[in-house]
Amino acid sequence: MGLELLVASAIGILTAAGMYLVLRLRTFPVIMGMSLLTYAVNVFLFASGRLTVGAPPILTEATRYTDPLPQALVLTAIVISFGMTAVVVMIGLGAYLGGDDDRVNDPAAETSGEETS
Amino acid sequence: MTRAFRWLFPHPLLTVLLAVVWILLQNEFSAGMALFGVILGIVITKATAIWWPERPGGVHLGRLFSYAMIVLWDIIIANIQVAWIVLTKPNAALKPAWIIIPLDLTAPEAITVLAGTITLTPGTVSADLSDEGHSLLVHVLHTEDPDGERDGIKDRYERRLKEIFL
Amino acid sequence: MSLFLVVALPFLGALLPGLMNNAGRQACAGVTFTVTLAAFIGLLTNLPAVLAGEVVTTGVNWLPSLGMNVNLMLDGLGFFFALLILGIGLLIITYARFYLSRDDNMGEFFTYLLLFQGAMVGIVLSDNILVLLVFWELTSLSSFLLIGYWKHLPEGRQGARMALTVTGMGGLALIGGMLILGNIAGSYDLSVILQSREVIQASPLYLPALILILLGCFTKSAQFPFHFWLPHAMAAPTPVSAYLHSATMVKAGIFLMARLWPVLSGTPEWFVIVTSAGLITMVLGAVIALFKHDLKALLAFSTVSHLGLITMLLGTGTAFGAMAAIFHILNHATFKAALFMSAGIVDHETHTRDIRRLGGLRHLMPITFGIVTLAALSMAGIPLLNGFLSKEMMLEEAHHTVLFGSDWLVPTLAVVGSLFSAAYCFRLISHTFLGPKRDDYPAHPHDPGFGMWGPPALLVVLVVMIGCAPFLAEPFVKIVTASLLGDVAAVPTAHFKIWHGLVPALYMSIAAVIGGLIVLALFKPLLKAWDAAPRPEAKVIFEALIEAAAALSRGLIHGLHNGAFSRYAAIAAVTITAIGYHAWATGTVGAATRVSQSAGPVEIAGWTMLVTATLGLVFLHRNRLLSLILIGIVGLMVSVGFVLFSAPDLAMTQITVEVVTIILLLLALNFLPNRTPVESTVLRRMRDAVVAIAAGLATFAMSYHFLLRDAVAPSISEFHLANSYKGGGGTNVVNVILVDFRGFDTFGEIIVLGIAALLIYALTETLLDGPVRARLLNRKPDQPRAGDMHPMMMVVLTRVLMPLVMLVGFYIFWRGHNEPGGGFIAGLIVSIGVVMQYMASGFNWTSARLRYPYHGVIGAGVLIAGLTGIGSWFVGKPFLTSDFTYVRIPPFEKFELATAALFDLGVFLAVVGAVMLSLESFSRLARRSHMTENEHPMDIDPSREEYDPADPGNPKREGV
Amino acid sequence: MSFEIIGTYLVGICLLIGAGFALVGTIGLLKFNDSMTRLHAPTKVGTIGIGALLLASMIHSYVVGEGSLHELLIMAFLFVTAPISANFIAKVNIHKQSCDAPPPPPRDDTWSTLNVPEADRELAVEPTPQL
Amino acid sequence: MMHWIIAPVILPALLAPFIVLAARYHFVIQRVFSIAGVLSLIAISAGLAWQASDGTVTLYQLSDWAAPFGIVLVGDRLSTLMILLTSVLALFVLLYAIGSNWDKRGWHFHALFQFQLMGIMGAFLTGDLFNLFVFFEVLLIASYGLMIHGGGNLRLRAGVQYVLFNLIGSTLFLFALGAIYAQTGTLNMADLAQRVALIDAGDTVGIRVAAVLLLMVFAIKAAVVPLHFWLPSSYAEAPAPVAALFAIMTKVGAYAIIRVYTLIFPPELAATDGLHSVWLMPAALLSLAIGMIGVLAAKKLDRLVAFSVIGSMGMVMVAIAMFTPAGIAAALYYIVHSTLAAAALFLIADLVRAGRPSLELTAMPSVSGAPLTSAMFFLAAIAMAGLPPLSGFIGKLLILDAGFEGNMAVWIWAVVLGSSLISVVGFSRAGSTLFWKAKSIPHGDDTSPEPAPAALSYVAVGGLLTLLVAHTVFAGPAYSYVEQTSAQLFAPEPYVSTVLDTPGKLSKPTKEEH
Amino acid sequence: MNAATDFMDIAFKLAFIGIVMAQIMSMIRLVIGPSVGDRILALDTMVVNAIGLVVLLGIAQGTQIYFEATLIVAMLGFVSTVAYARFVLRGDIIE
Ligand code: NA
Ligand code: NA
Repeated sequence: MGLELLVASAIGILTAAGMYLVLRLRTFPVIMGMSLLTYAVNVFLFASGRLTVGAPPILTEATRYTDPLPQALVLTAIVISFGMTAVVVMIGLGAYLGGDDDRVNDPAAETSGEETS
Repeated sequence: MTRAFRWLFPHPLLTVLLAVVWILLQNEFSAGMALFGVILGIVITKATAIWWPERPGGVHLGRLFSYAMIVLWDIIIANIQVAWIVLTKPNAALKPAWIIIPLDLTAPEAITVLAGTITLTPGTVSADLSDEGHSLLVHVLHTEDPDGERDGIKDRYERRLKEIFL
Repeated sequence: MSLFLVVALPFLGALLPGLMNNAGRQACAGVTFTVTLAAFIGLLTNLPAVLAGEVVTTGVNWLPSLGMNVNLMLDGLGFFFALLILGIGLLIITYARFYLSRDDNMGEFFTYLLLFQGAMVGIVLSDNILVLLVFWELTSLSSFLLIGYWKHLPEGRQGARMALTVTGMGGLALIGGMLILGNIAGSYDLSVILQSREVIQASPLYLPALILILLGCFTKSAQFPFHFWLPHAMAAPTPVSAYLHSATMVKAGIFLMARLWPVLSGTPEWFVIVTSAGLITMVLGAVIALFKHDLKALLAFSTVSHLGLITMLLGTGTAFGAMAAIFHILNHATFKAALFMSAGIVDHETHTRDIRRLGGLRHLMPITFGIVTLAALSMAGIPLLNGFLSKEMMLEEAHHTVLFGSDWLVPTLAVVGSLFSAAYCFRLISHTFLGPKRDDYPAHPHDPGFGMWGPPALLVVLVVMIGCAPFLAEPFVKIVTASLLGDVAAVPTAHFKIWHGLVPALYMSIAAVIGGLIVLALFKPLLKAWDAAPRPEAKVIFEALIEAAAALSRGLIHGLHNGAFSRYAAIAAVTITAIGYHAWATGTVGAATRVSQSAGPVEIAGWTMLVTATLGLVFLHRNRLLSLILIGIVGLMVSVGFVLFSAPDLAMTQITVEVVTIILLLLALNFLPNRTPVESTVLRRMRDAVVAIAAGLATFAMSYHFLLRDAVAPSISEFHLANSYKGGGGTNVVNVILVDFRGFDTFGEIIVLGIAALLIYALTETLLDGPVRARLLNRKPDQPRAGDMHPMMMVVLTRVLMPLVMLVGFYIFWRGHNEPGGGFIAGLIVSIGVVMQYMASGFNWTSARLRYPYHGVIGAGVLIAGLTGIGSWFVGKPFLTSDFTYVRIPPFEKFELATAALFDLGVFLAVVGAVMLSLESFSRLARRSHMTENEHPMDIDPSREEYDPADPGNPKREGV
Repeated sequence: MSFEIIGTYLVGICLLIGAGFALVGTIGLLKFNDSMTRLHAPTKVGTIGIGALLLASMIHSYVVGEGSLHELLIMAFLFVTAPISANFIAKVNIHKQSCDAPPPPPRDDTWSTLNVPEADRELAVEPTPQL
Repeated sequence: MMHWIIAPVILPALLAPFIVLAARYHFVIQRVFSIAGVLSLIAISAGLAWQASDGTVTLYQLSDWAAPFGIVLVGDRLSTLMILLTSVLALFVLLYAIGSNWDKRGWHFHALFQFQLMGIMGAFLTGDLFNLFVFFEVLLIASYGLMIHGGGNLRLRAGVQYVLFNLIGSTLFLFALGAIYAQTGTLNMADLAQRVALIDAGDTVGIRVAAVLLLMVFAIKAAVVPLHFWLPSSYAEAPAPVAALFAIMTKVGAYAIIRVYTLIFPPELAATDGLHSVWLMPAALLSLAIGMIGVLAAKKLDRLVAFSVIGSMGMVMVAIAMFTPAGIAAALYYIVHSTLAAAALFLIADLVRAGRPSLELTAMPSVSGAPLTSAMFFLAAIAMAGLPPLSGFIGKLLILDAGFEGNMAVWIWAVVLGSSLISVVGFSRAGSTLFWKAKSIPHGDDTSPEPAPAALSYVAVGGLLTLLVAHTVFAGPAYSYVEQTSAQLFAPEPYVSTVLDTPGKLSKPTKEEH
Repeated sequence: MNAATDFMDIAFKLAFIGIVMAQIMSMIRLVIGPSVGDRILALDTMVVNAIGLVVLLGIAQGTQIYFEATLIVAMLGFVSTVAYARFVLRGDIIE
């Protein structure tokens, strides 16, 4: 079994699991799903520099280093998605507190199709 | 002079600890580094002292050291014992028990050290404090004699701690 | 006067009445009249040139790249129509001044009217068909406003919308047709297009163009089957009906057919479509008109019928037909405008337009009676009135026209049309004015003032004049006809005469008039039969169609956008996966260029745990706390993976972010239900699983593909590795990329964090100001809480640990440029240190002692980072250019001073501020009403008893 | 035997001890049938296990020649925090009643964890669905 | 060193924290600084656009590193046009927000507004694909804050969906970026243009998938059906000035598509042949149709406007999907138009709301200020529906004319014209119900007369409408500008050489050897 | 020296396997629970074992580069354990 296969399948499984949870009906599992998707994409972005064991990009006398650029990109992506997660948690919480219901579906759009004709 | 010292070192031991940790973090010793560590120790201690308002009583360092050695030894022995229990004793033969340690200690620091010691040593976990802090609830993994356990703890650790935290 | 001015005057003038509304009705009407008169005179100044057969042109570029330029031209045809528009306009304005009541907003009315007038003049003077389209649609819009002028009347609103819809649809078709036409001819200028008859008629696009253009013309001119909107437009005030819906706007379609006659006519398609549409419209309109009881409706359908007549004449494609059409346009405009105004007078005086409630008015309104009689008889085709002349020419033309291989079809239908035309004219006269005087009129009628009857009377004078002395009109009509025909045909030599001898047209005419009288005599039984006969009501059908369209669209849109995020997301996922698969399936797959590295037990075990936790999360996600624990493991394993694959910075970032995220989620979960209920069906879950697995397979395939192949060229990061130390002063290349090579990304990133915190703060404030506040204050925990809010051991440990964490944070920051670490991780670590303190002694106790203005920390962070970047401007370098140096201050070792560190400090501060502000916000939400701040850092402290026996903050009291 | 060889053997032994203890601790976690007894195994045995691994790392660093002591920090950290973690988990077990109820304390009213706020007592006290 | 080109990013980026720091509790100061900032942005953007108007490509190497190793900002005709449009829009939106006091209904409006501008400006100016992602995130997170500004449950509900959908979009963006980096080893757009051309015809799946994923990221931003579902509720529920500002956000997606698919994956590139050409035009036509059908279907004015935004984006995408110089030029003309028109409509919807309990399209008693509001609605609706004489009509003509040649001509014409009709019906029904039918409803006794909206609000809307008129009257110069812009996009060599051949820190002016 | 190295290699592999097995067993306890305390305990154990794993990796690669990561994991593992426990005990973790 190859490392590449492990990493690729991990990305696939994280994506599938994340996607499944994103399709749930409550905010909380959807946010969990988004987190899994974030992991998946971060690992994918990281893997775009290919996989290198034991060659961190800290300059020493070593001759071989892994690709540092995707690491920097993933770092940025992690930070950004942290901010995004915090925000969506807060907005979801606000919506829950206002309506006592943490459904992710939008009642406004639903009623505009039914009630007000 | 004392006031100046107190102002600069609200918790002198903490400052020392921080300086030591700084040196360990650097993984190399040099006078400049040590000085920088002390400076950091002072600054950080000052900055966080607001959350440690009481100035605890003195600590008998020598006794603390010997206490630490005892505990370390107990930890090693305890681990082997527990490992033995884990590997050999069937669940049915296990005799866990709650024991209660009435506390003579009153300083939070001392109680905490006692509770920590209990948890790190033979087959005991300190689980809770009574609602006014006069007793410590301890869970024993396996014992035939709960009262003996209790007296052992009080004698081996609490007695020593009373001498350390002045 | 320049043609520009003629067109522009009404538009410019349109502002005046609206603005002068407060100056009084007289002023409004006066200024409108003046503007129109000025344009009219301006037009007349061009009369000599037109009479000389010249084409007056002018132009200015508007959108030359498209060929859309404001090119205007004035020839006979344009002059003729412009004359009608402005001339009748003057009469209508006069009439409207007296017609409108005091409640009506006259400024608004005249503004719309002038807008319309300008648009109409624009249509007939346009040399550019795109500009013509602009004016064309403007007439639809202004007509919409005028029909809906009486906003409180539902008929007005519906009529306006119907007119706009139908003519708007035609206008859109016309756009298509015109664009095709222009593309065939290679120019949108009429002067060019009119020269391109052969090219156009030979083009395969001729037929689509023709159909689209005719759609525009037919809808505008109310030709069958688009005739139905016109009667409903009669909800407009009568001056509007008279002006737009009889004299001018409806003639726009006719005008365009006439305008394009040289290039479009003469083909079988043109002939069949136009002639038959005209014929049907003529007959149908006449028949319906007969049975209308509303005066204006009767006149409206008669208009429809006469427009059909004109259309039919244009459709025959002969020069004589065209001349007859022009002549009839002139005549129709005169008698029909007169009739409309008269109908308005009747309505105005009797307060009804229902013929059944009228009769005998000749005694009370003799002047009106005279006007109506002359105009109606002209319309009926009675000799010595102008209607007779053009109708004779029509019958003559019909006599020669062979449609669908039949030489009797057109003549017969023409006679039938004329017959019904005569009948409704006679009915109009007799049922309204003749017969005994009644005593049940809604109001007491009498002739109005001159202001109202003067304009129709003037028109009737024309009716009679032309009718008696046709030679007066003949030269003018011929000039117009000549310009209509262009180079395609010569103007017929026939002279306009009252008496042509005993030609077939005369017999047909006589038959029509006699037949008309007979029909009138048989009106009662005919009406009974008509009322009994089932017939589609166009308005009902139209409304139903529109309602159906609206309902259908509602069904589609609301069905599609039902607010279900899960569906939206599923659609997006399926779309993305499918399109990605399509891209994959249509590409080529090359051989792998990299050798797969073998995985050891550690990797396999790590993978197993990651997968177990992930799948566990899916299957156990309803337990929310457990799912948080599981996601913690996923994060942990990903971090370990980063360590394994040589990314210590990433591992540290991942794990710290992970913990802070979990803390935030725990804070939120405190308010949320602890379990997710089972809501979706098994089938749905299966569907979701299929979507999810497809997405997972796609990302797997893509990842695996790339992992085994090299990039097309060496990565740019080789440069980063080579120059990180030399140019960036750091050996941690990732950190140098973050703060130097790609520092701009990081600048954006900390702003994202800062915004996140501001947003969270703002939302918290908003929630606490709103209705949620009371609920939050009285919130009950969903489960019993344990005692001991601030456990002693935790507090004691924190006192030692928190400073240590701070130290570690500083260390991570300090080393970040050369070793794993950096401002971001350090910021998170310091935040976590503070969080430890919060968890130990509570938020309030902690922040009461030291409350950092976290807003300020964020702001300072961003500002420091930004100003560090700007600093490089002062040495003439771009934003964020870094510099570094090594200094030595005894007794310290040599150390590096880098601007990048300053930038990193900004990052650090922004992170700390953002995390802390967010936590603070959550904590504020969690405050309940009965909570008071704890005085002591720990709840239980036996040592307190010793020095403070009467402790007010007795720790036994919970909730303190 | 040179320092390197002794060191290398020491490293190996420490590795075995460390991993062994860590493993045993986890076996206990899996094996014991009561929440409180489970708590004993990993909090102590696991800690000493990782401690041995850190020791191995330290010795190894000296064997390799770039000696390092900072593993001590991690060790100290683990030893200081483990009791608090265990204490919290024990509190959770007591609060969630997933172990035998402890006997009452002799000098005080109750254990601090069981000192449930008055307002919460009326909340459903029946066993909440197990997490 | 000319630093002006970074000013549109840095100015709001520093102004916002300044407002947070110094003026958190002082509304007047916030407003003054906000307005001053936007005015400066207009001036700077205008200057940059002027500079770019002769075809000059301005390069700014951040941190002094040369492309492709560092991040660069690039000012060409297209990017400067977009930032000018953004800053002008921002001014009127800001005026409205102040006039209507919307900025006082929650916290941090002005700071978020400035951050939003920073994100948009950066997205337009950057020459680096990952940096584009970062700016997307900046503009998105600021937009989340603005969208839920003022709170309210419906708004928060819509906000949750808006954020979540965009999170999916951001995830997709990262997948695309990973794929692109994995395939090419670079992130700079100009460098990508060169490297993509090197890809072997025998191994194209990687770049094809990357190109398509990227396209879909932008399609989400541009609200292309069926990736548009995030838009209706969020734009309808957003505060009016925010929704108005969002009119430019969908254009960011359109801009990115234009940029990336003319520069990196141009239509003639063999490796990515047959991708968007298969489905982008149908999707665009579908968007146009769905949007305009939504206008007819809407039961609330705000949703009507939101759907009209989808429709107008469909129009833009139809023009873009042609990928011809004429098509892109038409798209750019239409982008300016539809940004202004959509913004005006959202603000007008708020003017309507000012006197009514809700924006339901049912008759309610008419309110003070209604005649002026209705006149403005009429104009804006004309513009949006593409009726003469306003720029919507000209844009429509341009698009139809540009679409005359292609093999989709019949479809384009049919859908463009058909959807116009539907929107005319929709707008006229809505307008006549809101403004005309209202006259037939008597005022209830209990309803106290609401105060008319502030004059400043009308000034803001009037300003936007005036700009629409100007865009119409000066269609000739405007179109010739976008025509040249389009020409510049289809001849990207100067762009590429400016970006890649300019030396930076530690790099010589050598061309990348591949 | 060879014998010593061989011994160390074997010990090293055994250590890896031991830690990995420990992780897997903790994972099992985490999934089966049954009480929330067990799960938190399992997570805490996993974090501690992960530290061991990273230490092993550091030895294997002969680098000190993972020290900071290890330190942080140790610190954060504690914080998250306390956070989970506080959540179960009190709901609000920073009240
Ligand atoms: Na113990
Ligand atoms: Na909860």
